[in-house]
Amino acid sequence: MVDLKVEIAPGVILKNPVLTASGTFGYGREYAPYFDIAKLGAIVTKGLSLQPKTGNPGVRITETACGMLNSIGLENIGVEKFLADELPILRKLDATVIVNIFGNNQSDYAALAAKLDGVTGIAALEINISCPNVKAGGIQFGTDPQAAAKLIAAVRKKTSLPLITKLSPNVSDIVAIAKAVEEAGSDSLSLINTLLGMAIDLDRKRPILGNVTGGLSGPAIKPVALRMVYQVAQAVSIPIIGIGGITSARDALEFLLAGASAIEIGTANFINPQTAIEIVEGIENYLKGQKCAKITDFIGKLEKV
Amino acid sequence: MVDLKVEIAPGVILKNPVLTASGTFGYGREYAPYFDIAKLGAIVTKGLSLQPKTGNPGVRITETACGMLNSIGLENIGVEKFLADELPILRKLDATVIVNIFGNNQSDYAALAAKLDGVTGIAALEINISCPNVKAGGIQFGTDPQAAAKLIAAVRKKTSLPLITKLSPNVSDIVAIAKAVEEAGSDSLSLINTLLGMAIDLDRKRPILGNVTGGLSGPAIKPVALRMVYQVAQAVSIPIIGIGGITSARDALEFLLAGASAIEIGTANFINPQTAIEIVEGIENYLKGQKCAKITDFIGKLEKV
Amino acid sequence: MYLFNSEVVSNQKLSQNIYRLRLKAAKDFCRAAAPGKFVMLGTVDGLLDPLLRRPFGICRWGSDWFEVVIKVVGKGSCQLSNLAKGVLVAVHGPLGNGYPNAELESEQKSLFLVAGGMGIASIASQLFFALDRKQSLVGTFLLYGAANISELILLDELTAASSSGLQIQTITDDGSSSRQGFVTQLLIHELQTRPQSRVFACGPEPMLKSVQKILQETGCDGYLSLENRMACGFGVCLGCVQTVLSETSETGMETAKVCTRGPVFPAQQVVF
Amino acid sequence: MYLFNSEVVSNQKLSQNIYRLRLKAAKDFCRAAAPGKFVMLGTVDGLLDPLLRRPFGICRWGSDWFEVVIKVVGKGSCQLSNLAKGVLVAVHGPLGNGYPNAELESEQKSLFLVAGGMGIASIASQLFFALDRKQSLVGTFLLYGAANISELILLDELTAASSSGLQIQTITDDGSSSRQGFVTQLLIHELQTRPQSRVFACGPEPMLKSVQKILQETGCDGYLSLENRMACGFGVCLGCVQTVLSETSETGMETAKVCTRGPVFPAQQVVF
Ligand SMILES: Cc1cc2nc3c(=O)[nH]c(=O)nc-3n(C[C@H](O)[C@H](O)[C@H](O)COP(=O)(O)OP(=O)(O)OC[C@H]3O[C@@H](n4cnc5c(N)ncnc54)[C@H](O)[C@@H]3O)c2cc1C
Ligand SMILES: Cc1cc2nc3c(=O)[nH]c(=O)nc-3n(C[C@H](O)[C@H](O)[C@H](O)COP(=O)(O)OP(=O)(O)OC[C@H]3O[C@@H](n4cnc5c(N)ncnc54)[C@H](O)[C@@H]3O)c2cc1C
Ligand SMILES: Cc1cc2nc3c(=O)[nH]c(=O)nc-3n(C[C@H](O)[C@H](O)[C@H](O)COP(=O)(O)O)c2cc1C
Ligand SMILES: Cc1cc2nc3c(=O)[nH]c(=O)nc-3n(C[C@H](O)[C@H](O)[C@H](O)COP(=O)(O)O)c2cc1C
Ligand code: FES
Ligand code: FES
Repeated sequence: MVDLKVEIAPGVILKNPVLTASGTFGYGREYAPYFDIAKLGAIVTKGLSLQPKTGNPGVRITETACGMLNSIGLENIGVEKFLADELPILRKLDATVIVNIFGNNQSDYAALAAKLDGVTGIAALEINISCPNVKAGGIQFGTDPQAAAKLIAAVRKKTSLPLITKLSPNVSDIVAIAKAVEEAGSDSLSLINTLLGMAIDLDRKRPILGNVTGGLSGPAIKPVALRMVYQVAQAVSIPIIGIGGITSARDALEFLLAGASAIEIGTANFINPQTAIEIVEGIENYLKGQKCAKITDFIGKLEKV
Repeated sequence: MVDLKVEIAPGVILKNPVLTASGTFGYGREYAPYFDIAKLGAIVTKGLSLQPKTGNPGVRITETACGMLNSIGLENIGVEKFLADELPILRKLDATVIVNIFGNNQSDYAALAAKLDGVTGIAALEINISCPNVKAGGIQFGTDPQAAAKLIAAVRKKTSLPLITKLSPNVSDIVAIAKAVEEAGSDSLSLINTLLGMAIDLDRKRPILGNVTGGLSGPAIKPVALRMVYQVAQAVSIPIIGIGGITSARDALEFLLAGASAIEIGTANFINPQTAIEIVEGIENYLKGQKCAKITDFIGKLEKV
Repeated sequence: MYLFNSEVVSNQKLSQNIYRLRLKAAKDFCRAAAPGKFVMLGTVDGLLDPLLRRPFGICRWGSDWFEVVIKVVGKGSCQLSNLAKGVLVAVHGPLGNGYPNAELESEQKSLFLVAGGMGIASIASQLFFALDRKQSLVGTFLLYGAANISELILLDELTAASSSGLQIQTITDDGSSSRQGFVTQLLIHELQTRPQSRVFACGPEPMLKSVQKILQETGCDGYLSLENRMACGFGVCLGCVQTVLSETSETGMETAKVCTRGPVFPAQQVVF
Repeated sequence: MYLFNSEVVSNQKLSQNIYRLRLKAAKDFCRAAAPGKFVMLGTVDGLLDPLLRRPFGICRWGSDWFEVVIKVVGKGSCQLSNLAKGVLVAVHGPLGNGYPNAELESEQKSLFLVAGGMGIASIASQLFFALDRKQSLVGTFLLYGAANISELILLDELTAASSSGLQIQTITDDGSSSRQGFVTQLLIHELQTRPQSRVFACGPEPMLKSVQKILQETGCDGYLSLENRMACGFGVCLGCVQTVLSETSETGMETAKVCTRGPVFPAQQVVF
């Protein structure tokens, strides 16, 4: 038996390092027919806002080379309905739940944090300061270290829940933002969100996505994600959750080597609903093969070239 | 017959919009056995520095999902040897030549520009302010609008050759940089260079590339490139050359729709040495099919969603 | 829903770019299949291009097999259409709600099945369902339009159903079959004499819009099967949503996931 | 160099994960082939994963075909190893310099061909070349090492060459063939009694390093065929470079493109 337990924020110990990325795992219960979601490290909910959001009109997804673009536009049922209808189901399913939140401005974020503070059955909050799909949304916080720090400090004041700040890759210097939010009180970091991209329908001479641009996810972005996780891991001392293009246990293990304490699986959940649980098993088998008894002995153990 | 002529900088009219990207076409003559390189819009040379450079040690390339990482490290024969040995061959082959240059600091760039000023057989200079593979290299200019503008202004003073500034995608706001270099006197923009990425050899627990990180190119980055070209095209009035993941005429045409006056083909040249010329033919055939007599009637004609 | 790797039993070319793939399936899967439901199909080669699985209607099935009819329009459909006997395919399904199929037999009204292009795959699933169970198709009309005669597929099998009472009319955009025009013209014409009919339609969006309008004008009720782009097929990506009328929402409208609440919607609900 | 799409004539499994693909080729291509040269192979399915073509040694060829021997180590080799008869493969080649092959016959010295693992594909190309031209192989020794007995491939064909005078010794890491150990042990042993020999070697880098050292110590000359990672195979990406000694450079060293100046280098030139 390999000890797969990881600490993704002070005091937040998960049974294994495999999480599911916000927006790719519904509210969790949609996957219950496919496997026991309690067996995952945690599930991260679709991003929640104070009010329900209907998202963007028109075509919302399109495949690109080894990736996909989405412009869902953060459609969600709103925090109230989540607490009333979804969280109880997740608790019954015994899932470890991380709630992903976003707002249009600082006070939205603060209000969400306050509302979720003290709610039983929430292991941590993931603060999305990085969604590229809403105009007046998270993105401005995600590209400016000072704005990001101010936001996290404000959220920090409103909740005693552990805070995971989710970073945008669409920046010149992700390390600067990572350090800024660490200093502002984030307990943990998750990265990366999607890269801003675009696809064109040549024959119709127009953008494919209703929203023109969208977020690029999937294997295509894995090299960028791995680089950012590695860079940030060198620079901060809080735990990091790696995200981006993970489709296999080997991908996941690469992120752990690069310094991530855990990983989130996004797009791959769409392809095969059992991806996440297969990755849990794959990680365990690999470490067994390596005679590694504790996953924490593996994390960050990338050697020099 | 479709008129494929495009103007990529004031007065620089190319026979068609298909160029080859720096670092992926050698010094040009390597492709002569495969097709008549005079038939391309232009060829862009491997990046040249004042002194020859041996590049990075260790593994320099690795494939990623629909892309590749390279950390060649700007290995090149130096500007002197280029002028003595390579340019004469290119002239004999009747190729339209754009010289790509980079330096460690502003005076390197200025010296290169001065050296190339007035040399017969050079159609324009492409200024690489964006290579992620050298520590003390172009990259700092590529991420800071002011530094970029200062650099371009300095180069501008040293040459009457048309200047194409090649932008990095590893930035929070590519439009800001584009506008800054436009203002500083750049005649044209080319984008994008590679995204900074990383790959890990799981079993050996170490980075694959000798240089740890490298530049991501190929189809994987096309959505990001297309988005940036589109954004920049809305914001500047100088011509734009689109680069990133183009492997087919359809890809190329998408960039033209998004507002690029021409395109460069990079990684795809490695896969099939005849890619560039096949794309010239493919563009012509497509436009013929569309009954479009002049390619300039097609460029930038992306409709609203 | 089941997730399994399934062997290609046969791959038959139906027209220049349309193929019928028969795949093995467990009994449980076949029991869960129903007209209008679909599967997400992918390859098992471990390669990442194409990345996502692709949705295809379950066109016909037996006790341990099912068939999909695939038109080659891009890389995913191309790859699947090339698979040879014995190769494995990753299958996820049956997904979606399917048609309210009880109505095929139990109604007095005439039933119009309207197919445009590859919409036939979905529409035919109802007919094969009835045929394979020896149900009467008296009062059932198939109105089927395609771009040209070579894209009118499955007609041999469906014509065989005429003995069950099915009446078939075809039409092509280019007139390469007997009639030229759009399938909706046939529908308008037929509904004039049978105003109390019920309509099930599947095809490209412009056709469905037009069917919806015809239904509104004639007061007939019906169902539309949508084919919005899908990334997941099981309700988690929110990529496939369609605006629909809603009695509970303040705006009178809401978004519905086509993959789980659909792909078949009451025609009057859909807001195009 | 030629660029063409070539049909798979046959695909033979040589061991659990090694396959021999025979491909059609034009006469010109076959005339340009030579021992130690290689091809870049890709698929023609239009899909972008794998993206780059993969290098494989031209192991044997006739007037209108050539063969490669492919060990499955990742997605590219896996995909190629799965191709069935009749499928098209994109070919670019022959590429590289190849071995200085005149020396096989004209020298008085003994010739040692040293192969480690898949290095046999390159080494065997010299032997097949000689065999197919009925050249004598008296004085030629094949020293061939692999991880285990099942990875010792092509031995039937090569043993047939014994009548031409070839002498073969094999060795495996795990001792599953007669001898256990590394192929370099065989080389050390043989060079003790034949100090004036010439050596051609192909195999993994640690083996080549070791061969280089043995050559230095014994004063024998030889050539090493390198297998650096390649993106293009024809000298334009600078991905495959190897540091080599240089008389003209100030530092005494320079980088050489393995794909065009190699893959075969005089052993003493290579700076590992
Ligand atoms: C519920 C459902 C059932 C379906 N049943 C069938 C069926 O039985 N037989 C069949 O041949 N097809 C069916 N389709 C359509 C089929 O899924 C698409 O043709 C296929 O996914 C295209 O994949 P591709 O990789 O070949 O094309 P891509 O390369 O992804 O795209 C090629 C072209 O098709 C367009 N396209 C892609 N997906 C869609 C879509 N969902 N709707 C409209 N345009 C699209 C793209 O814009 C592009 O122009 C169904 C779709 C849905 C949602
Ligand atoms: C000139 C030349 C001739 C060759 N001839 C043959 C031959 O005749 N038969 C044969 O089976 N193989 C040969 N090879 C090696 C072959 O090209 C690689 O095994 C193949 O490219 C791997 O591709 P892949 O997609 O299967 O593996 P990938 O998925 O790309 O990689 C799988 C594993 O192989 C490693 N790898 C990939 N490429 C190389 C490389 N060039 N060198 C070392 N490790 C590598 C990777 O690090 C990884 O661990 C030759 C290589 C060269 C350069
Ligand atoms: C359809 C879709 C919806 C997403 N919605 C959210 C969201 O609501 N909040 C968020 O923080 N990230 C969202 N993301 C980003 C993912 O959580 C993840 O960061 C990204 O997809 C990269 O991981 P991947 O490559 O494994 O998919 C979404 C991604 C996709 C593909
Ligand atoms: C191996 C390699 C070497 C490159 N060298 C240079 C260079 O010297 N100068 C430069 O400006 N860009 C260089 N580039 C970047 C390309 O010119 C191009 O911007 C990038 O590869 C994106 O295009 P692509 O996706 O079509 O390859 C290099 C790219 C590759 C793959
Ligand atoms: S296709 Fe993903 S929610 Fe419908
Ligand atoms: S493989 Fe590209 S230069 Fe050798």
